[in-house]
Amino acid sequence: MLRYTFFRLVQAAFVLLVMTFLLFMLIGMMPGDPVENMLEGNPALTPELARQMRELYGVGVPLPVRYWHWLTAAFQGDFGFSSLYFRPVLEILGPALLQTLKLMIATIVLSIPLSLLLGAIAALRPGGWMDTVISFFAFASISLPNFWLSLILIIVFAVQLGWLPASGTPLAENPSLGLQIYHSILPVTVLTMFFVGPLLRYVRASMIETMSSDYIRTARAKGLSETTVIVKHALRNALIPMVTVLALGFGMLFSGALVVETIFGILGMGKMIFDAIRYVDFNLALIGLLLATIVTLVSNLLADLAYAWLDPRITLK
Amino acid sequence: MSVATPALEVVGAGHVAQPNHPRLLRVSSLSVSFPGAEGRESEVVSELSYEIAQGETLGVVGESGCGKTMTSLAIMGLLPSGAKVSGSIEFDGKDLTAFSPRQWRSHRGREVAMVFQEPMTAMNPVMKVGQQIAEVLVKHERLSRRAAFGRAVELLASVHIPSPERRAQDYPHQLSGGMRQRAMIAMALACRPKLLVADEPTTALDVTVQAQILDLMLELQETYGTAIQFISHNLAVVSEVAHRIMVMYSGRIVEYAPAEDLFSNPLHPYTQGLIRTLPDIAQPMAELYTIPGSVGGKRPSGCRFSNRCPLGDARCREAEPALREVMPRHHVACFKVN
Amino acid sequence: MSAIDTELAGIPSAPRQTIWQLRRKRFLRNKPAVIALAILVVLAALCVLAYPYSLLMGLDPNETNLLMRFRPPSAEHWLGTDSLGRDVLLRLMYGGQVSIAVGVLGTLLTALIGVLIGVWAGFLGGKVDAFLMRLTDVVIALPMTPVLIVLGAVDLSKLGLSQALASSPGVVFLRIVIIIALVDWTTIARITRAATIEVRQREYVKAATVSGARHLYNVLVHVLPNITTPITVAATLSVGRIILFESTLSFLGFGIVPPTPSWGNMLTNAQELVISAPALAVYPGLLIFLTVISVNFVGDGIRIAFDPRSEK
Amino acid sequence: MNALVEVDNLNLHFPIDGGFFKEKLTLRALTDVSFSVEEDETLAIVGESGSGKTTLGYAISGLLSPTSGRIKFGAGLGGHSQESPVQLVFQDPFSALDPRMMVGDIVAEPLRLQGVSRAERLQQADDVLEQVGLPAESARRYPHEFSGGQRQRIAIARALIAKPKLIVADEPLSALDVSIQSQILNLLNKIKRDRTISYLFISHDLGVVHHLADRVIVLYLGRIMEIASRQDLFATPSHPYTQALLESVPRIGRGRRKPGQALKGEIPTPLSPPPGCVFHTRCPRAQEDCRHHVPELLPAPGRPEQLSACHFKD
Repeated sequence: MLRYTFFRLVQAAFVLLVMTFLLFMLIGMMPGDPVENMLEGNPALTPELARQMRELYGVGVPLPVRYWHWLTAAFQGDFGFSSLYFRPVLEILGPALLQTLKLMIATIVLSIPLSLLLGAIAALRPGGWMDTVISFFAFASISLPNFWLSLILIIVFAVQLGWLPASGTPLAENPSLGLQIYHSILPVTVLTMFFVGPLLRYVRASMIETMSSDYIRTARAKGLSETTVIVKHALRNALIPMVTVLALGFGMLFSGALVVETIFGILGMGKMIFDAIRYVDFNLALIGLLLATIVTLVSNLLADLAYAWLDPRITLK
Repeated sequence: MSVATPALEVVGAGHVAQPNHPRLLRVSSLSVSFPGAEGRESEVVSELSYEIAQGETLGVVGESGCGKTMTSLAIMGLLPSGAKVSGSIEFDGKDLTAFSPRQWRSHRGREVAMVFQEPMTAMNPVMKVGQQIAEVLVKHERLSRRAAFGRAVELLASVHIPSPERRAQDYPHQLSGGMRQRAMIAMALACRPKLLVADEPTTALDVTVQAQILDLMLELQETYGTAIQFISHNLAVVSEVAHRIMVMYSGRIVEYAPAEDLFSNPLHPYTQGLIRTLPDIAQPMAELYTIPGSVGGKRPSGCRFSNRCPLGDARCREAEPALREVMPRHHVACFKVN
Repeated sequence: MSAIDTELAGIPSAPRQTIWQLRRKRFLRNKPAVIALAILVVLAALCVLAYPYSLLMGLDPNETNLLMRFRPPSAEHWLGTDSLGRDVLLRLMYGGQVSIAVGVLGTLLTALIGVLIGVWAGFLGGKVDAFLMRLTDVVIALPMTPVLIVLGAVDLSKLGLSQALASSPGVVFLRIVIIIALVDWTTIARITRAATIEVRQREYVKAATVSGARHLYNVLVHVLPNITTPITVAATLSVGRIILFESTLSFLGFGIVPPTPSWGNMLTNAQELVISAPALAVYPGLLIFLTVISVNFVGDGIRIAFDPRSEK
Repeated sequence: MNALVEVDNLNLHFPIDGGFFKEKLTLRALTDVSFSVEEDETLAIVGESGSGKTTLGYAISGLLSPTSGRIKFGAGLGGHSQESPVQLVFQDPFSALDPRMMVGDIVAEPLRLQGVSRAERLQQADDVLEQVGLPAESARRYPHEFSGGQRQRIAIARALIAKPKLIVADEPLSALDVSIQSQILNLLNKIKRDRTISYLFISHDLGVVHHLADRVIVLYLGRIMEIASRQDLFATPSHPYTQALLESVPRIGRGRRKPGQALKGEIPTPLSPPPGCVFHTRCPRAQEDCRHHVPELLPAPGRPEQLSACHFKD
């Protein structure tokens, strides 16, 4: 298990390294002068120093060389300055990451029980009316453009009814938890609506398959009650593979968070990345994307470990 | 349908294998059908009547689609939803067809238990073997989890699984095929049921292991006095365990007789064919007998075997022969047998 | 051999239904899928009618008229006008053309990449498979929308395209199709790989190999025809996903850029109008939703109709 | 008789890839297997699952390449020439036929791969279909329209069309209904009478083997336990494993079993076969010597044609 974890961490680190290169190249192809963007915003840079740096990194220096410079600096903990915020990028990204994680965790905490409940109900009588309604809901969930759902919820609940705020960030200096939750209702609703559909469809399909398996018949042949059969025998088997689905969903949820944060004005990772790309903040965009990749890589790793822990058939050695 | 209904007196007291043993199960005119495509009903079991005495082994033989599995699911109350059942199933004086779901649950696992063909898929892959056995005892004998687990270890020992304490802590995939089937048998016998339904219990196993499992079943039957409904497509396997044998074809019983009678004097052309098609170590033959045609497909009118029967004539294609007792305890459903 | 002669009696002779007739029958029995298909046909027809409609009404989708801003629905503008005085219905029709075209073309490209990689990995197995699947894992690990935005932000002139060409509508359109395909191929690749591995192990492939068949023969003759079902289903479902990707990108300003209308970019400024003209925020999103959910229902219908478990 | 195929010291081991950091395991599917298939003979291979029967069949048909040792084909027969000297018939008649191809094309596939024109090969397919007892019109139908037994006939037709010298039949009956098995068995015998052909018949059903084999190989855990003619093997089995196997076969008319005669235990995993004689863990005759020394395949006492790998053979 430890050896496996170590191996996977090494693998993830390698993937991350490859990603830094790819993203560096891509971002280097954004409009504007990347060297200019890289140097901008660093208050410690005197015009003289800036000139020297420009000579060092400047026009004519091929992208891979510039990447090498960036990488060596990054290994020393220097990820550069944000040209948008005039601050070191790490300072900006810390709170942003926290903000996004709050949003995502709230969504996951809501989505898992909801999808379990609805998925299991739908699976009990496939083709029944409950299944039809729940399946329609699931289809709606995966088909709704989340930016549009955000707009519609704002129109209905913020503009027309005036019940909820249209902004995801409270204006107060040190908002209370209640106030934070109040402002998060709409964004979390959108994200949950976006996330619950795929999960629910998965739970349903997995439950239907499990319920028709031989060991469920064995459990019934033992005279166990239907609740025991479903909870003890079916659900556990149906849920083990869901760990993987959740991990893959993490990346998807991050994508959803980007849109929602942008619309509701939440200063999270998504909005940071979006702004950074829109205003060509080279350093911020690069680190933002890398952090997002790390988050998904780690979630995948955790999923694999959890899978092995839950399923006795899998041994990680 | 009434033409083909074997009247209840046909299945009388006269042909219990061990006459001193009282009757345990009586199935009368059991039919099972499913709603098929475009509103047509498909009947998988038709007008089945048979009995099992206490401690008796009934062998049920037939090829794919003959309805042998559906019959056993019917007596377990485990037919898939949508199945339509008619007729009666009487178990130890109780009418199972009138059972509520709750009554079924206290019946299954305690009075009657089942062993399936594939021990790998029939066990929950993420639950320890010992727990899966203990579960039955917790449910029916109200034992504590700890006590039940202890009993499970004893049961594993009683089916000759070496180091049962360790095996009880294993998951099914950690056991070999033969050991899994032993564990399934231990699970089925946990509450000493009166009837064990074994659906092709040795088909997935190698011959040497098959022999071990057959031995084990006979040994346990002797110890516990359990009656067994032993279902198999393999006539030879059935011949080694059964007191009486019921041959099914296309949802019906075609012949029903004590094991020795069935093999020494098979009466139905289908039974005769089945026995004669088997290559046997004892008697080499240049050319094997063949039953023409294939199993399944559209049912002919009249006798369901008429399209493959060497004796089939116009009468066979008009009416379905009823199951009659032509010799003491020997029943056959064929017009050509006197 | 009398036994063999009687075997002939068992050969079916009644007129048979082809597999496609069976599938069509099963699909038509699935009401939600049929309704969804009808909706799709209507939507597609509506989009195709954009040009005749503009001729009929004498309208131009991109001509701004600041005197005609935010007009309510009228005989002249059936759904009213937008913030720049353009006819909303006409722009929705043209926008739909873009969305559907991106969805279909993107799916074709996605399927092409996914099938090539999936068959390659699945059939050869071993190291090639391990490498391609790691690659797939990496792409899946990427957060889609941010990556799409970066790709959308790439300055094509830095790749050697002239400025004018880089910003021409055709190139912008193709670029959306390509970048979506670059990140979306993984689903089809995985499904194709799994199906290929299953078919590769079938005994008819072994029989052909023993008779001297090579990889290419087996892939073309045995594998591809037998994996069309899962690929078709996956591809149908990816149409909806790609339409959503495109609309999100366009909404965020990195996809189809105005003045060319798309359902996504028609919502870009809607946030500022939620108070003054909420209807403008409703129509495009509703159409995206309607299209995507219909595509998904049709895809699900195809899946059920093609399911080998219901084939005899 | 001439040897058609000579198998010389064949070893087939599969490395089990346990990931980058796992210990590499080796599945020893076949170890030191030597025998020959004569012209026009039916050689049966029997053994339990995990004994390496199918692997051996695949190795001889060229689907798997040996780790060491040689498979030599008789004069004029290359391993994989245009002639296709070996053809396969499989257990599962459902996955043996491509569901997207018409039966005629399925049967004619070996000719297609030899470059025979379509008209010519479809003509031949019609002929072969008739030989296996199917009407020529079957050629224009799809596999799903046929029953299991009919499909197995189609698979046999496909094997026959290339005029092979050897057909490797891997459990061709075990997926079929009992009443269909004898039809296919008779068909295989009829083919044998009509042409010069050898069968390598892989089976776990000793009744079937007894019915059609000329010689029998008993495999256990990748090693040959015994090779003998059918008469010798069934009348005077030499190896304790063969004896146990014969004893385990259920028989009609033997009556109710007497418990306690069955062989103990189960076949060990080929990932770590026991040292010495691989059968010693289950053998009623096992002595200390059996745990250390692999017995050679040598003639049984007084029967030079019956080879048996046991220190204490009969």
